[in-house]
Amino acid sequence: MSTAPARVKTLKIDDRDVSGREEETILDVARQNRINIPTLCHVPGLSPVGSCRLCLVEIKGSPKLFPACVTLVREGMEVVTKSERLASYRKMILELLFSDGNHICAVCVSNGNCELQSLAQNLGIDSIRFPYRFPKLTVDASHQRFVVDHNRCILCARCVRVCGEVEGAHTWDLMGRGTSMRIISDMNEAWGDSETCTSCGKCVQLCPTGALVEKGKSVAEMSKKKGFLPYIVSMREGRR
Amino acid sequence: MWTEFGSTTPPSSDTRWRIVGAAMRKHGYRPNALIETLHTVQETFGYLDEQALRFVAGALRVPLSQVYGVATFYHFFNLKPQGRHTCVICTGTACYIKGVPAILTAIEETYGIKPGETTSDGNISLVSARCLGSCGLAPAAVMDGDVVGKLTPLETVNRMRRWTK
Amino acid sequence: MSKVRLATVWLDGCSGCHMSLLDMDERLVEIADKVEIVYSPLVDNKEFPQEVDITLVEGAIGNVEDEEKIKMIRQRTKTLVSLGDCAVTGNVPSMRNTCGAKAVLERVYLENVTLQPQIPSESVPALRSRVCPVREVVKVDVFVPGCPPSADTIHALLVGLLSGSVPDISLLSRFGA
Amino acid sequence: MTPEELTNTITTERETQEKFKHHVCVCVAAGCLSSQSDKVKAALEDEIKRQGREHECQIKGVGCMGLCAAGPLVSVEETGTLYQEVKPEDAAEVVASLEGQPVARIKGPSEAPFFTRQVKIVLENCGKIDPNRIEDYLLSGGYQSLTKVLTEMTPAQIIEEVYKSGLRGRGGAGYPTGLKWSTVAKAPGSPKYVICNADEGDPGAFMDRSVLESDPHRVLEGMAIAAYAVGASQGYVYVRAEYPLAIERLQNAIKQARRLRFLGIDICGTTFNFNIDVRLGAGAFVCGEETALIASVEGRRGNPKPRPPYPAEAGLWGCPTLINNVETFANIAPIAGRGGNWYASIGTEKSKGTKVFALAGRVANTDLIEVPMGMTLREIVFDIGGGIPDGKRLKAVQTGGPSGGCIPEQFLDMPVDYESLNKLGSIMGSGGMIVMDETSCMVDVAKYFMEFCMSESCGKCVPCRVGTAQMYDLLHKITEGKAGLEDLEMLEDLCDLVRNTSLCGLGQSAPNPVLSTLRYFRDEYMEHIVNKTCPAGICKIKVPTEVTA
Repeated sequence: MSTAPARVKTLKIDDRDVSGREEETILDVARQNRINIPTLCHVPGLSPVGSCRLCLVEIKGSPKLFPACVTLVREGMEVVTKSERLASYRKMILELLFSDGNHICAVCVSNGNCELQSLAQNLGIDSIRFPYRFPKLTVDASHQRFVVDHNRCILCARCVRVCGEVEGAHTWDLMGRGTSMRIISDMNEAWGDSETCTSCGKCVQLCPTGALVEKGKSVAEMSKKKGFLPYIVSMREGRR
Repeated sequence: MWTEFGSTTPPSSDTRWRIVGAAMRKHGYRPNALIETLHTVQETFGYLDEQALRFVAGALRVPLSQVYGVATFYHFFNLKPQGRHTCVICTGTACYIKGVPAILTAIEETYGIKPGETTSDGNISLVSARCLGSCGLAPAAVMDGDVVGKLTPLETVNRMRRWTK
Repeated sequence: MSKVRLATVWLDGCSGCHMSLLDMDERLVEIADKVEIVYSPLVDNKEFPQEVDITLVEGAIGNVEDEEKIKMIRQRTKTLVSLGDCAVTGNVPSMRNTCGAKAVLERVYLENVTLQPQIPSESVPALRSRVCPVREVVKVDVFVPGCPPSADTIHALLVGLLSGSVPDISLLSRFGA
Repeated sequence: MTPEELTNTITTERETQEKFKHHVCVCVAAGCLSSQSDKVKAALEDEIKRQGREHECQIKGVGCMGLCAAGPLVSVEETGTLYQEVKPEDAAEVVASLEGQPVARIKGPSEAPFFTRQVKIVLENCGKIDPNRIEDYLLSGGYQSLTKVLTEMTPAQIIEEVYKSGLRGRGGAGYPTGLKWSTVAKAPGSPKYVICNADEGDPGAFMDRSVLESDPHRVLEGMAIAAYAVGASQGYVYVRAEYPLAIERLQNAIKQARRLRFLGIDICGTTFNFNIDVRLGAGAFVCGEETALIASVEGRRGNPKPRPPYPAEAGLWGCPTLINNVETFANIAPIAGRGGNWYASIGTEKSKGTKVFALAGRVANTDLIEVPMGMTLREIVFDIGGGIPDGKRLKAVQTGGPSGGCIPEQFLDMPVDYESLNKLGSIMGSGGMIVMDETSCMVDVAKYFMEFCMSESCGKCVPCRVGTAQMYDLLHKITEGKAGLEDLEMLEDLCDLVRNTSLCGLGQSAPNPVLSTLRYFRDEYMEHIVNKTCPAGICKIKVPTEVTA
């Protein structure tokens, strides 16, 4: 535990008076107060990347938007997490994600247990406005226990982070850039041939969609167990 | 293939590995020398093959997926061997509005290759560059290392014909 | 009060949405009192009529016939509903878009056929190069995702539409459900 | 090198050079080299040897003279005569004419507005000194500012001068340089780093390349002064691998500067230590963004990170880091030498000093120029640039590259400074200035830039990765004549989304070329969408053979 006393800031989120320690983010404090801000790339316990842009919030006095997952609380800050503008941006961002992959929910093992799918429902998305891009992507079932289906990958890099930061294997990373970016294991080889993968399955359990799944599941049978991460993180902190 | 992490022993007896080794040593085999090392490999061998990437990963102790991720992020790196001759066409703004699309069409019609491709006989690679910084000479290209400017589609193809004799 | 003129069409889809519609069971009777079904695969009309109040569209736009049909339907319909994932997103039929129509035709009619393999050209409408959701071709007024949307969802939708408003069915429907 | 040693070296060099009666300068920057200026230089040297005049004629390879399109360029220092499109065969005539009348056949326009309207600070040595010889730089006053700063000024004083100069970052955004320096100087933590951003990525911009090829020591001197000011002892120049000549000259310059102790330990006889290493970029436009550049210097994928924390507090390896671009650093030595007030006397109220532009496209003189801030676009394009060739009419001037916009003819009399360009929906950017005439289709231009942003997007954040791809598809659809008005609406909504929600500057500014062309050339979009025609005749719109109603 750190010895220096943490300074506490008071601020407003959606007109509610709340307080947070200076090293906490807007998202941390909002969640402590049961104020829901949608996220996709963020997972407590992994380094924040601020890449999905769903958690953008308004701060009064600034025309800019701020990602709640990486913006630290400040004294007197007035945060707005719900507005027409934010709702419209969040919807469009999700619609872009849907348009950029081949997310055929009806034939997905994660149907009903998918963060992308349920976010779409929660944000009131009933159709995708942008033309689907139908990228040609592959499915790799070479691993003994798991499958990676690139059609359903949203490139949130949770797998990359949990593998590198928690498991320590760094089997996953991202290759290429822009719309040709993909997750890869080792040297972009079949997952089953990976020499670094420990088959721990952390990536599978943290994957928000049906991109990383267990073998042998049929449609809607795959549900993920994410509880291991807070457990590992708190155990490690306790040991320190 | 198995990668030995922490090993600085070259993957083959090819003496060119010494140049790569020296580059890594200069940086104290620090992982952050990855991009510098990949530059050296490409300069020495012409492209980055899997063997080289694994060797660099092992010697610098950088995860394999990270090495591959870096090598494919930067478009300057080639993961495939290039043709005997290389034609780099500038697609910068000045060259674009002065007629580069027509030059690319002419090359495609003559050799059947688009930027990023190599003729099937491995003779010519066509590469597009974001901007050569030779805007005064637009449209410009680099043909086997020489900058040539004020090109027309016909002249470009004629220059490339000299390579196919 | 005159009855609401309702039509349903079946484009590139599996008919599951129509099955789900029938799954409303006894509630169908209650709906039937208020509507006149003027066109549907479930009834015997051959021509899509003029001045339809509500058309429920099942299926994606997969061939040139679908495309012409939906354009005509749009002109003759007040409220056009994309019913189910195929109409809303392209869904399973659109999975061929990543490999192209030609590859699919060859696989189905040539590679897997032993007796006189040939790609049909007559009396079968030509496939579009790309399967797309209805909204890419015409304007859609209401979207009901689901594969298929449940009978409850369709019931809630129809009850709402028949009372003259577009109901909020977001809690009852989602992609793939 | 101590101040005394510096004076001695300069005196010796001056005496050596004064022995020559004639100094003939041949441009050996990349532009002229590509038209074989090296052969011209060799021919001149042979000719002088043949005539036995080696002791009185010096042939000097120099950096960029600006008129790149007319290369190879040769100038005679004594008479100011400029020769253009010189061929090796012209060598004998040029040498013979040194005493008499210039060779009229190849004489260039040395009195033209092209030269007289420019004010050269950054480019003052370009085309005059030999970029491969530190002595030549010293003779033109080089490293005297560094010596003065290290021996007579405190870090706070030099930062104060930079503040006073009003210099703003020349890389694009125009952040006040003095403020940036003082932030890094005050940031707790050590070591600190100084990085020179030479990853000149805007297509149509080659200012940094020219400076590095023509006058590399000027950049090193600026970096060393910055390092002293902020308290750094290590610096990096992050330069594009696509600029091999610039890299070679830069590395050579670093070696020379180390040898004479303008870099390394005990610089200028003081206790100040500072080293510079070169790091090569590898073809990723996004690495011009500060946090992505840092990731790249650290050997990783060039993905930007959310800011704050800013590099000034937590940059390279988490340490306070100052990042300026080549042109910014090239302004430092003159500011340190002549004072911030002198620099601030040039330019406009809010945009001080000069700006280097790479003028290209449909303009008579496609060149590198340096003008005071506040000069109008009309003066730049018509007086300096010589106007539009072939009797065509100017349509727009594009500034700021893929992050900038197209400025239409009616604003040609606006002064070029940060604020005015922003008001017009463009940006100053790094200095690319592309002139377009009626043969350019503005929708096609917007599509060109969107293709650029799409393929240069790092892919990390969703709006930029997918949004640019969707915008590109829509623009493509418009240029094919297949789009409807609802597509235009979608395009505008995407512009708004991508601009406001992207993680870094690349995405935030990617819609600018679309927004500015929509603002000034909306009619051209409508022609494509409603009438299915391309007024400029660039887009190949296929008229459907049978019209189905």
